[in-house]
Amino acid sequence: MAEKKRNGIDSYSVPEEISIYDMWSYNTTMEELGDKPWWELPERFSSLEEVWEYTKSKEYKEKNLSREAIKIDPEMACQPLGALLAALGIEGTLPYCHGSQGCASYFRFEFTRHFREPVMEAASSMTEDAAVFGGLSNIVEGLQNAYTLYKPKHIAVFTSCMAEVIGDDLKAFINRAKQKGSIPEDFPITYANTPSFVGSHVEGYDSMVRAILEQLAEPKEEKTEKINVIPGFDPYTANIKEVKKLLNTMGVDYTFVPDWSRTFDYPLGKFEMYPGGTPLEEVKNAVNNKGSVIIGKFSLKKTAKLIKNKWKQPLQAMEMPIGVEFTDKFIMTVSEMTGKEIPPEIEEMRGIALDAMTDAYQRFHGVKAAVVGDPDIVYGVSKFLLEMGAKPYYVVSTNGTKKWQKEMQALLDSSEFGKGCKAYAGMDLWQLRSLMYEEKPDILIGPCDLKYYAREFDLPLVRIGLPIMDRFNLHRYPIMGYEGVINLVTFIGNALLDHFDRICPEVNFDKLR
Amino acid sequence: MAEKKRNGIDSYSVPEEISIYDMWSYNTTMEELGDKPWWELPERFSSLEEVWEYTKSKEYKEKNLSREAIKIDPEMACQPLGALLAALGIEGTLPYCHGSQGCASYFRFEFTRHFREPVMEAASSMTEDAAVFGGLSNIVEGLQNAYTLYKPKHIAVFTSCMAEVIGDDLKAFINRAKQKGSIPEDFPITYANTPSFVGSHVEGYDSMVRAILEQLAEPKEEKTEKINVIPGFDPYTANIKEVKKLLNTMGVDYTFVPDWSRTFDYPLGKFEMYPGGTPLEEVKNAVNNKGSVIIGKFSLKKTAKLIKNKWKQPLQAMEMPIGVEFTDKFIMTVSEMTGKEIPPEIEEMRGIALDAMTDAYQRFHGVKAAVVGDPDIVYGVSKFLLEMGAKPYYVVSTNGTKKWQKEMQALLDSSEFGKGCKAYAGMDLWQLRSLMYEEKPDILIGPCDLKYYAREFDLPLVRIGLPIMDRFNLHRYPIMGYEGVINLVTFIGNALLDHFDRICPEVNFDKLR
Amino acid sequence: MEKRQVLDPTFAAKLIEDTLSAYPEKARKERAKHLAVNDPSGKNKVISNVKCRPGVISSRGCTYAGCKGVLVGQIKGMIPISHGPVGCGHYSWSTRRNYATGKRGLNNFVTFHFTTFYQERDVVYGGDKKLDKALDELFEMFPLAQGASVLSECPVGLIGDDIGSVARKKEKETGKWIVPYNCEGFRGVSQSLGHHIANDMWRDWIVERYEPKDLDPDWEPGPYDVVYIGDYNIGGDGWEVLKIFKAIGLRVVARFPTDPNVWDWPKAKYAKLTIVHCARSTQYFAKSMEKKYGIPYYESNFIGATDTFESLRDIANFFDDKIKENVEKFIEKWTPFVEKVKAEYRPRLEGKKVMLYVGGLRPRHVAEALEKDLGMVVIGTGYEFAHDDDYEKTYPKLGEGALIYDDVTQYELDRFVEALKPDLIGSGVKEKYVFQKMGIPFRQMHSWDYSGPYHGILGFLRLARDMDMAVNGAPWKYVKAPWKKEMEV
Amino acid sequence: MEKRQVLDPTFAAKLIEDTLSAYPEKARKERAKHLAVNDPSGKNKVISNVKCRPGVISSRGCTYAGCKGVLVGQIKGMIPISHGPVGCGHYSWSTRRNYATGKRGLNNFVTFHFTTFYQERDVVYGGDKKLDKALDELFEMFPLAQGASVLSECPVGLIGDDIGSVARKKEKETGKWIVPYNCEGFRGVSQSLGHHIANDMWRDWIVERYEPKDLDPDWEPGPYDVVYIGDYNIGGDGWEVLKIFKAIGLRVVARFPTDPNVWDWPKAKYAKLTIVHCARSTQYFAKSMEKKYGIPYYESNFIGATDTFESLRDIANFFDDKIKENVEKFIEKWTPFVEKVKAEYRPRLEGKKVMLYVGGLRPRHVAEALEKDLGMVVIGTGYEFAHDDDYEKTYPKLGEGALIYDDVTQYELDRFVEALKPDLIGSGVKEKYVFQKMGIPFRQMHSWDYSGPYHGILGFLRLARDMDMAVNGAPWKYVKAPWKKEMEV
Repeated sequence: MAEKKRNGIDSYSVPEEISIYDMWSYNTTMEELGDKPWWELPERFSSLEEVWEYTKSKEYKEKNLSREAIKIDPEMACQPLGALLAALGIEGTLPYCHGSQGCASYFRFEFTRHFREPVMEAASSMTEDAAVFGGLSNIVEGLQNAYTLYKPKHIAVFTSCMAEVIGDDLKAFINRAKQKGSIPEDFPITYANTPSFVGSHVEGYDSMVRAILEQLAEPKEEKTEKINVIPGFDPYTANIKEVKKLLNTMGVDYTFVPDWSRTFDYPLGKFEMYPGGTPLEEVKNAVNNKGSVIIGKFSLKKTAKLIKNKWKQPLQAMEMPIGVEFTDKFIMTVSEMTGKEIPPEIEEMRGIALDAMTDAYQRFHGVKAAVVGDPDIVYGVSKFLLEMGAKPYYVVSTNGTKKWQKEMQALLDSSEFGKGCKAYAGMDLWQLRSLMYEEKPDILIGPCDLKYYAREFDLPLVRIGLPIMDRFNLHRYPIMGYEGVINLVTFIGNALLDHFDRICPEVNFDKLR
Repeated sequence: MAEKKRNGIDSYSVPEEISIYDMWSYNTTMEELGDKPWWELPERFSSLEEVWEYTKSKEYKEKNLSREAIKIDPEMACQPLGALLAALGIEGTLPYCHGSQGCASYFRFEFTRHFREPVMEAASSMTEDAAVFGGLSNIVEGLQNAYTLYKPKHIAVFTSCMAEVIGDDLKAFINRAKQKGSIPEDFPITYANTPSFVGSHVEGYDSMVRAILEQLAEPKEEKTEKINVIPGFDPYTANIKEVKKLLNTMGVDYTFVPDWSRTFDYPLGKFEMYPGGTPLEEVKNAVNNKGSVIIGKFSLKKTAKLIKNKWKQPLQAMEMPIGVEFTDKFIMTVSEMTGKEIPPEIEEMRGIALDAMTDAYQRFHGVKAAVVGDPDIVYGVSKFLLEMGAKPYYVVSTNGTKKWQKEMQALLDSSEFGKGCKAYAGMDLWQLRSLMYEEKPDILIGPCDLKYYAREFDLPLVRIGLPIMDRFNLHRYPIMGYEGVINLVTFIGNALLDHFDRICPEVNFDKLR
Repeated sequence: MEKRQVLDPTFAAKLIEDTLSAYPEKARKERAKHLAVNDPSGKNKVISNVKCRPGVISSRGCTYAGCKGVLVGQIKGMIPISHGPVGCGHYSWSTRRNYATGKRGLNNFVTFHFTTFYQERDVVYGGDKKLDKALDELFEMFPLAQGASVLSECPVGLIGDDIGSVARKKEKETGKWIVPYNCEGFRGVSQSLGHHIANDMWRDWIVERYEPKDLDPDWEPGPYDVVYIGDYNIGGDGWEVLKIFKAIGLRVVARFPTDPNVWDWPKAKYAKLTIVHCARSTQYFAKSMEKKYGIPYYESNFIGATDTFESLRDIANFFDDKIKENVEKFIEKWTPFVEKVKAEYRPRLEGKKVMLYVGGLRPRHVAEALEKDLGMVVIGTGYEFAHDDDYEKTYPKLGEGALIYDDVTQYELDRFVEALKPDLIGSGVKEKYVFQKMGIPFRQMHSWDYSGPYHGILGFLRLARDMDMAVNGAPWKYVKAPWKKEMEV
Repeated sequence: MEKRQVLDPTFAAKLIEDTLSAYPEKARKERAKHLAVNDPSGKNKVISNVKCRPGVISSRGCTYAGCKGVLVGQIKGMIPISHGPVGCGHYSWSTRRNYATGKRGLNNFVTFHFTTFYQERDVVYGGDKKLDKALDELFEMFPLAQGASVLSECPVGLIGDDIGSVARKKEKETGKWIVPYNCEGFRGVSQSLGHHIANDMWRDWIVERYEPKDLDPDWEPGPYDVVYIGDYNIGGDGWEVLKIFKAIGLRVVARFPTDPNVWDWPKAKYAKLTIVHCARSTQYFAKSMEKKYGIPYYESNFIGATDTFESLRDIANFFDDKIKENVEKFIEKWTPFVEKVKAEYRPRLEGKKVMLYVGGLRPRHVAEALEKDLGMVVIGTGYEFAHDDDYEKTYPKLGEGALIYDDVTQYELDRFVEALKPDLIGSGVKEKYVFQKMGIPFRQMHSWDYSGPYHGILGFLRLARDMDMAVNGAPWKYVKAPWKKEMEV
């Protein structure tokens, strides 16, 4: 009674006499084409199956977990990518990567695939001569070309490996470019050092945010009544919109910086070179605001230091407002810092989120999840799971630090539902695979790279984080705030149901769930 | 290399020594329990396979499509259900079903399962004595009890079969109840006849909307500057919020009636007997507004007549604003009727929707869909599909009329992508099954009842319409307006990708889609 | 059970009185008879199985719902036709999680919606001819069907159609089994009459008319043959019980509505014992068998470990030592498992207050499981459609002072819950979101809230887990906004 | 091809001039050399394969990208190690849809991301030891691997690590093949050098060092042996071509990077013909084979039906009559299909203006298919990383007046598109959303926009369908709000 498989998505609107040809006919086996795979040659392994089983073994797992020199499917990118995101969150800003030929293209790829939006970034395009003579001439001409052609209001410069290895002095080089008349003396250029062999995109983001805030700051005597809200590295546009909605509902006066909510989500019809970002005037004035809230405490350590130690501003560096409790905390923090009361509209939103949670929690209860991604995001998503009675069984952050691992583990241990759950800093996905063969989770949550493992283990995958290159629009749905709670309930809850409907026996294929 | 199947969703947070028991162990075959299925008895069919194949044949299809006396899996409910929805969209209103014992429970079931929210409805609970003596005494006591206990501001009475068959006179009965002092003379009670053996929930909705508007109307000499916006039968709360968002963005003064957006979506924390609805004062005044827009032209024929012929109001009865063109039409209609200009914010929303459409349309192009549901909803969803280059190949509305079929077919024929697509009024799902065995679609779109067919054909199902009893929160995501366009792109596009990722060979399991 | 007070009777009586005060005079008097403060000796009785007061918001369904939705719609191999307008069949389409094996559309019709789709002309001119034709069309579509069940909706009875004679005519023409049920919703006062009608029709139209050998020439009765009825197989409940019967050496020769193999039912009259789970819906049949064939029946309870073991011992007493030994062995084998489950969950549930309001057996069956096995305290219970005998069985099982409410109205239940603030409510889906809105954990106890099986020993683990999940569910502690806490305590 | 004008050359020249006027002096002079108005006789040449101007926003990638991303990362059975910091391997992780059979993690490592994960200490103290250890760990994890490819990122070369000697040492220790590629991103001016490095290393470290009999004792050369290179198997392109070769009687004894079976490569030196698809990335290898072993090579084009047929006839000319006959039979068999595809799509695409900007062969290969088979008009084309020879091959294939742009900057391409308003742009994903924002249909022509195969005869249908889908795609007509239409025309 089985149906012949069809590649549904690829059905054609072509005349029938054409469409009868099987367009996926390359499924022809290589053997039919006369290939003989080498592993079938006599002196090689006789059985693929045997090796495959070995890779699932405990012995293999131990070797896998003790690897030191190679990472296999680590889930993290490098510093300049984060710097690029920060730069794209500022009005009229042209990001500028000072480093080798090619790096900039990689960063543009990543975001353009994730957001399906244009990503603009200039580069020094250094080649072998720069390795010998340094990148000064590249930056001098590069800034002039970029400034002249693309008419930015601000250029944010960051580095990739080469500039760091050869020791280019950014500050001096930029001054030199100004002296040489490449760009006007008073044109704002900010810069940050973001070598790829230190930290990850999260640290690069932090460095660039700090650089922008610090280098553009125009301190005045008087403080404003505004607060700064500074997000951690966050590959969503809707999260920013959601947090701003909460702030607006509270009637708070704020500077949200950086803000890429329109950069990666603006209307079709006209290409805009600089579609979004926090107004430069606000950025310059951030130093004069009466306090700052950082949402993403693992992402913004250097920025926090600037605000606290140098600006001496009251600062709350908190978790990303993912899940109900961290959102509550955000609301109360803002309320306390601004003196604004929490209005009934906020309670209404919160109550609806709770309604969605209680409607669905029985499907989450006891479900074991593997959660993978950036330290702040997995921290928030795991908190949400605990609030639903699910178990963030493997919390994996390749770019998580030891400190993160400790705090993450403490969060897991603080809930009865966290029993048996563990945080893994620095782990890669191939190591997670070994853990999963020991104890299989029920669902995977994280970037699209996990799809290979979802397929291998026949598990549902809920895509959260960066990158998501194989699904549409997900950055347009917030995972933060009360709206984010509803979305997480929907996406994770319905993924569990989809999966269960698929694997359950026919007798259990219920119309009610 | 296959993995043992697990029922993931049902993993337990129980100690290991307990959890090792297989909780789905009833999968024990009946044969193990000593059963012998009758169809294996010697004198019966020897082969199930043979009969199953027969049900897929052309011969079977012809018999199936010519059925006259029985419907098999029709996708529609009955009139009073629609009346209940209308009533629940009015402030302080207690819906009251005059009919047999039990009907009211069924209607409450339907909505409470679909929305996962409380549904309040009183009933006459007529039994055999009423069959003999009529339902007068039931309604006299019923209205008194309901009024006294539940303190409504308005009661909306509608009928189910029994009252209609025995010929109860609603108007006279209600007057009688008032005369007897069951309820105050000036207490507003509206009523509509909604027999289940005529039309469907859509017609019942229309009748009750008309009754409420007509019977509560307090006409004045002067017209206001407001317009009425009247939705068709629509099992979403978010659609109303989205349409209101558009109206608010345009700065339009309007009465949205009926409005169940809060009825089925209010905060946890306190049970509210009357959580939502259009304010009664506004309902009474609807007659005095300067015009009306009906969004759901197949749902509101009687209401349209009231407004046009009796109220003599300017009326635009249009399609539900699903997809970009019908949303544009709604915006322009409202703009024209109110004289309000279309602000740039609307264009921004529209442009973002277009952006989402163009990002994803190549996955929709040529995809054949079976679309099932209420006439207005499938009309709008099919339009959206055409706008994406997909083919609404089977558009099935069991409760569609011949007129609907004609208009639906005309819509399909108006697009080059509609080639080969067909509208089917009155068709049931078992008939659709025969069509699908002749030409298999790529995706199913409609209520959760379709899941049986999605499983049989191994097709993705995107749940749209009523009922959806097996997934969370879907009524909280609009399918109307520009936001609705984005959601439809997300839900349908990602369902296609999920399915393709599942059925594609490993070589084609791409990280980029 | 020892005497124990779960609520102060004076307080409880006052609560009932206060609640009733909101009613108009007539309804107050009537409703007062349905509410009582429990005295385990059964001194305070409620009346039951009478008409709802109109206008009060009752949870009850109708005779059609009891007949089609609960019993007849589940028969495997018989096509259940909702005869009348489209609505009733729509609302009862696959909304009960009564599991059955077989292939949908081939030999299993349980998850379908078949309707003769009455239109105005059918109401005016009668629908018998349409039914006649519908049966032809159905058997053409589903040649493997054993037959069809015709379930009348309101108009059919009101206009005087005669489905019985259509059934007889078509049986002759087609050779199929066709059973007519005059279960119109306006008959009776609740689902209950629907059960009775189904029981009677099964006896008269199936069990009495056919012999086992007609269908299964090799079949012979045996010494350990039992019939198992009144288990709806929600989430697979009945299969759990069938496995246990097999383990203790009994042969189940017929059963309903657990995955009900209609072709086996004629064997029922040769069984040694009828085991009834839900007496309310199926004891009519059991009593018929007793009366006519002298087959004793036993009312079991497989919800909860204690009652499961007790039921098994009771059943064994109808048989010889072999079965008794098997039962003891079974209990010995599973006792450690039960103790483990209790050790895990009882501490998390001990003393938690529960209110129940369900159908025809669970208000007492579940109550016992929760109290005996899990240490919870049932402070209120009531039935949608019980009769006096159900309440008589209930009083002694509950603690003193517990509220008893028959056919409770939405208004009453709200007031009781507000006053008593239970830790858990077990009722139906129509109640679920009302009480969840109040922030009170809830389980649907008709449908096991999309979970189950709860029956038997493995089901007990699931039951315990689910009660814990409800009462100690993660999101409940967030119901109140933290900034509101001080203000509203 | 006959002479035809696709743009007015004076207009085109003016457009280039206007565009250049926005640049500072130095950049203007340099960029002017990269832009030309096509004269099919090749009179107006552009320069190419030189450094990007800094600051201009180029689409180019780097040597590592060309070496690892385009060629080496695709080798089946060889573990591709991104040697250096984590980023480069991350960005090039499975982002090319180069298909290969086999099982992920067992004998296929194409969809992995392997990195030696340089940290600051590695930059300071050198990373050779880490690489040594990484190889041990990898072969422990993946015992079936044939070997590993070591792909250097910038810091490796800058700090003077010697991956060649590590490779040699580990080959001896492990018996695996280990090929070191010094493909640091700062070397060269684009992806192009990466291709060259890969070609040379494959020749020197694999083809020259091993004999076919080492791996396949039974293997013997044959009269119809060919090597097929430079087909990236995007969406399965290469498999389409392999099927055609099989159909016409050729035996493909080695291939890359179509599902590249590295263990077959040593056979390349015994082949009768090297068939090159992308000459830009793999002609180095073909030329080596010609020079050292006298094996001729042929530059084919399997994009579009006309060129596919032409390529097959050309290839047949290297062989005997048997192959020639086979080719004619093949063409005869498939011509009706091709005509059907053209009949369906050509009328929908005829005369539509196209601008291309892709990598190293498609700006001309695709242009031909679109023009010859589908009647479209290419009004501009350019390469990211071509050399002079590529442009020489391009000029005669394009119409007069078409814009030629080498390493075009984002600024230039925007201006050209704004001025020319093409019906379709074919370029990369970084360009896609820029032009879609403008409301212009777009196809990614590196990756076939998640579609493919486009090669060969069946691929031609897909190509035609996709171009139609793009140009005549449903949503494009809604780009402008209807209430804006009158105002902005």
